[in-house]
Amino acid sequence: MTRFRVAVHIVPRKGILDPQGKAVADALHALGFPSVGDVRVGRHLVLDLEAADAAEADTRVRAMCDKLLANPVTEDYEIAGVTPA
Amino acid sequence: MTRFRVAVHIVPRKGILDPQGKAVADALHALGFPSVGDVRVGRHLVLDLEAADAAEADTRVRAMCDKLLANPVTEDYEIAGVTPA
Amino acid sequence: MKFGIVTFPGSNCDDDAYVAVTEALGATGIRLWHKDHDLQGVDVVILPGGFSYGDYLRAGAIARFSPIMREVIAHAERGAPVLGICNGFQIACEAHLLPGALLRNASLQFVSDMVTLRVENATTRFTNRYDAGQLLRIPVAHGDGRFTIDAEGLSALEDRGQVVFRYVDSTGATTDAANPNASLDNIAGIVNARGNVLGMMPHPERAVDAALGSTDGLALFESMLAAVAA
Amino acid sequence: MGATPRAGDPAITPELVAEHGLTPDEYERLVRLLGRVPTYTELGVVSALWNEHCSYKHSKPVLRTLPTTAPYVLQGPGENAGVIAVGDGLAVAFKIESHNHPSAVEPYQGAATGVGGILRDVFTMGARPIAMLNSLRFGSLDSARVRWLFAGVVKGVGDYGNCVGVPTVAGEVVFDPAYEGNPLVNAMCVGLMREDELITAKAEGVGNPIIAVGARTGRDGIHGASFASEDLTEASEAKRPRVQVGDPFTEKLLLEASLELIRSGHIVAIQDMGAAGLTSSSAEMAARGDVGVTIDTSKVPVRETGMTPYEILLSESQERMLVVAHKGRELEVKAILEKWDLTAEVIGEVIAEPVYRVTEGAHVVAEFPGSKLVTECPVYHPEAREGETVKALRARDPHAVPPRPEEADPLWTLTQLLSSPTIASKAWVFRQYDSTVRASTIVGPGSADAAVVRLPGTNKALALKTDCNGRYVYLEPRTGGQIAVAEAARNVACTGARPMAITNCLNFGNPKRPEVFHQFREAVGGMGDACRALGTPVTGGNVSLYNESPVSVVYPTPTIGMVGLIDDISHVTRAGFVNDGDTIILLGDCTDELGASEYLSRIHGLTIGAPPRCDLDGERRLIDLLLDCGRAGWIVSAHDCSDGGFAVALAECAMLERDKQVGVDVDLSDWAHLSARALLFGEAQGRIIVSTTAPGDVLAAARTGHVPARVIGRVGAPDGTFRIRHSTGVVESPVDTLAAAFHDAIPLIMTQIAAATTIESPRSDASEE
Ligand SMILES: Nc1ncnc2c1ncn2[C@@H]1O[C@H](COP(=O)(O)OP(=O)(O)O)[C@@H](O)[C@H]1O
Ligand SMILES: [Mg+2]
Repeated sequence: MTRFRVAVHIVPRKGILDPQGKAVADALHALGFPSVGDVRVGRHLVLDLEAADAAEADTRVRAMCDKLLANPVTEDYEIAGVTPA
Repeated sequence: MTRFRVAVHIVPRKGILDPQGKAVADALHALGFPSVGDVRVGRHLVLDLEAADAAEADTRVRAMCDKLLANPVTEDYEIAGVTPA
Repeated sequence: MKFGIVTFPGSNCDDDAYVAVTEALGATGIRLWHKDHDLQGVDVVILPGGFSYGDYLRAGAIARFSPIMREVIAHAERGAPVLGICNGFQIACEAHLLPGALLRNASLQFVSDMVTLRVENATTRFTNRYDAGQLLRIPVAHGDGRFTIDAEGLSALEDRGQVVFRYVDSTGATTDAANPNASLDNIAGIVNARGNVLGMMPHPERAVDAALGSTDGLALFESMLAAVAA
Repeated sequence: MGATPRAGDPAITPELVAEHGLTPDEYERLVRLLGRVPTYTELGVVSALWNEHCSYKHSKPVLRTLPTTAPYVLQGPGENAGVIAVGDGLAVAFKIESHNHPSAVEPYQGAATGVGGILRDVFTMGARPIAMLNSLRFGSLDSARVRWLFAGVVKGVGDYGNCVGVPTVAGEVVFDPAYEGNPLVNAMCVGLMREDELITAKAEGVGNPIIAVGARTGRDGIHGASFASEDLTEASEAKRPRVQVGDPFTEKLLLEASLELIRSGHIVAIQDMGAAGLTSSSAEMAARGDVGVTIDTSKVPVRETGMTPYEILLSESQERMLVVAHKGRELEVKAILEKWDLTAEVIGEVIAEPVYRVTEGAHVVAEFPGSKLVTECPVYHPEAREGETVKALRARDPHAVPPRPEEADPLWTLTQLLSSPTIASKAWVFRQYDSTVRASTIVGPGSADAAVVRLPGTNKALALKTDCNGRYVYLEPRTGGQIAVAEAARNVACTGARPMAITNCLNFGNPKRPEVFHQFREAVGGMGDACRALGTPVTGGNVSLYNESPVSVVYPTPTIGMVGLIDDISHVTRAGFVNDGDTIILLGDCTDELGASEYLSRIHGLTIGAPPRCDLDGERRLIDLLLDCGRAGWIVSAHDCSDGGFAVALAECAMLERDKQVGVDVDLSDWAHLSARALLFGEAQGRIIVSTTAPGDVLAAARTGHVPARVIGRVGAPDGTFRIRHSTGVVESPVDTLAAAFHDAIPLIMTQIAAATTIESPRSDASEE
């Protein structure tokens, strides 16, 4: 068993209004960054867990996303990285 | 000028209490993932912007983080990726 | 008739619901603890407002896995009534007792206010003491109340009369200004297809006493009594 | 024996001593107390206990002058919160506290943890929190940084209280350049219990275990208390990591667990680990009980590895409690905490030997003789001398200020005042606060002069309000201190409540400056005068000094938190006019006073003149009269005249609640001897605008009660017009227009930058400045 660090991105599903992203974009414009277009704000989770190998760590975290971490009605997730901790 | 997509991770600084991470870790344990250790919950931002090249896009987004996106008292940030949009 | 009120860690409207049921309505209230597995024979389950598990991750996401929720889901599957108020509505959505989801208010601000609701369906077991189209004054207090659902889901809700309450202005019109969280189509409360689970963001338990400014929530509880009696 | 250094402890040098905020004299005192050089751990302990925030070393002698007793005061100053009896076997615990410095560097967490701390102060008395208030001061909203602070503080206050489930029902927000670099964030909590549930934080019983309860200890906020006792400078920005993060969810669990513990009978005492954490909580509990204690830091549940005793003792991690249990009940205590998913670990013991001892395992790292470590602290009597600048400002004659050309139309002036952020509706603020949870809020924010919260199971209610006009205190501290109490009393009386008692938060600058200490001494003296005259003892409070920054020194701001009692909720009165045709009566009199007014500040940018006079006997008679008339059922509405004077107060009566506007028609020509601007915008004290259905009865009662009273007009006017006639003209406007000025002002300012302030955690210099 090895300890892995797995990073997950959970983002609002396309088509779902993202007021936080819009607020950030507006604020950036106001601060003098006019070239910023779309901004999306999601969650970045970093989990520390034990698994036999990276593939198993990935599978485990997918199960956690399906069960708890992401809401399938409004969010998509992706595993952004699996590294030995 | 090219459009770039820049991804940023903003995470609670080490040592700073992350009540959300703790709640998620506890929930995962209760859900049958006992091997999960530490969980940190941060934000994942994806920004769309114009810049001469990838290096400039990176510099710009760092400036945005310093000025607005990350809270230097409680958070660290990293640029997770710069890709042509 | 016995109302069971669940206390999750972080529930903070459980006392209010208990008082509404026992004192204003005069019914029996039973406190249910999230770690228990027994509904103690209650007829109605109330999932109260609050911030279960701090609303961390997503409002209601963690509470949905509390031990008691297995029993609550079974209770709902038997067709017995479940009322989710505010955080309870969020928990009910996360537990798939109701369709859709509740997202952060579009203003990104918590909103505490007295709102006007229009009763869209007065035939449910939660609303039979109201008239269709009746306007109610009931407080809201939430940060994540923006109901959302995909187009298909929305038309299903509409077709089956599952939208029970909408936010309206004092003339009864569904305006943006009257919508405290930018909820889809001003939706404030819905029932499931079978009609035995109601979720609503406003707090009827805070509107059962004239001294506090409104008694418009009382009929919701009375409707449940009437439905059982019928 | 005595303590010995740990491996790795830094050597005790004069620099290290200075870094710990101890003067050479104080260090000498410490060496004498110990009879040797302190260990690093001891230096840390003492620096925490002897700084102003914990020791009150500059303020104590002045505070002793305040009246603190009444037959119904069950607990005066000295405990975590004051407690008064309200009849029916019920008691009310309440306290106000500042979190100014943390909020200046991290407004969201600073304000949130301030709310958390004051909640704990109340529930450690055995009371269930039933209401929160907040008193906030910021610089001008023209500054982006101020808007960022304002938005962050409000969100922090709201998120914490909302999550715990305690309604935030009242407060005040003031904007003035004086608070530019140093905002004030004061939070007040009010709790309810049965008298027999009262518990104090006094360690007792040799052999009783000391238990750490709640969240684990991390390296948060080490030296936060000394931080609160420094001026804000560039250097303090660098110390930012001291700011703690709050977890209201854990607080809610801790609240329930603590109340269950207290009611279980298993514990002797309980105290929150607030400023200076474990150190001050344990030392204070020992001092109150006059017993010795020993604590083993290696037993404290920690969140991080490798924490030293120094760090563990000084950590200000939030949501923690220290409990003294009855010996042999440790398991019962743990079981209650476990039920609420919290930890409890025995970390020490009450001992017979009169020492305060800290060990790390077997190694003694700190040991102080005697049980009164906290009271051994030095006491100072700083010099007090009024500043020349203030004297000169006060001496200036406001009547000599030439009016601006626009003032030819007093409606322009009125509109300016109604849209002044200090006067304008604070709905932008309190809409973010859950004010109705617990289903007991009879009057929430924004519709009366104070909030009214029912006492369940009775026909009674509490009326609650915070008040202070810092500009008055600045220009004349004694009068300003009196007015702060008098206005708070008037405000609760306007809802139908008898003023009972106050808590106070004394926000001042650096006491070592004679002009600041003068303000402090005089303002507290004025507070005391008013409390004696109005029969409202002081049951507790908080002192926050060093509220200065390179940009500004705050106005001296002794915030008053007033608790009033309403015997019968059928007498609750709001501020807004209700029925067309009701008679409007002015209780009290208009004067030509214009000094220190919001008018001078907003219209002319001036802080000059003397504040209005305060006649405390007159205030007492006014309150008595109002309460008598209210009980008789004659009063339909009551609103006191404060910031902005008569015209503003009358406009508020007409449109305080946007959806309940009424016209008014008022005639002030009886006061022809006064200039129009003093009459309309002067802030003479002791005035209440009431509407009534029984004007004859009210006037007769006023005569008997020796209160000036005059019928000035009537509620309702054609087409919802607002009209004030006076001897030289008329102020006339559709009420709607005034309502827009009042209700839209803050939302308009804040939406310009809504985007910049509503994302989760923008940084402090997220501004073009
Ligand atoms: N920070 C705040 N939190 C909650 N309520 C507030 C706050 N600031 C102002 N309010 C409410 O707005 C109303 C007006 O407040 P204020 O202008 O201080 O009244 P007054 O001038 O009568 O003393 C009151 O109901 C008050 O409780
Ligand atoms: Mg005011």
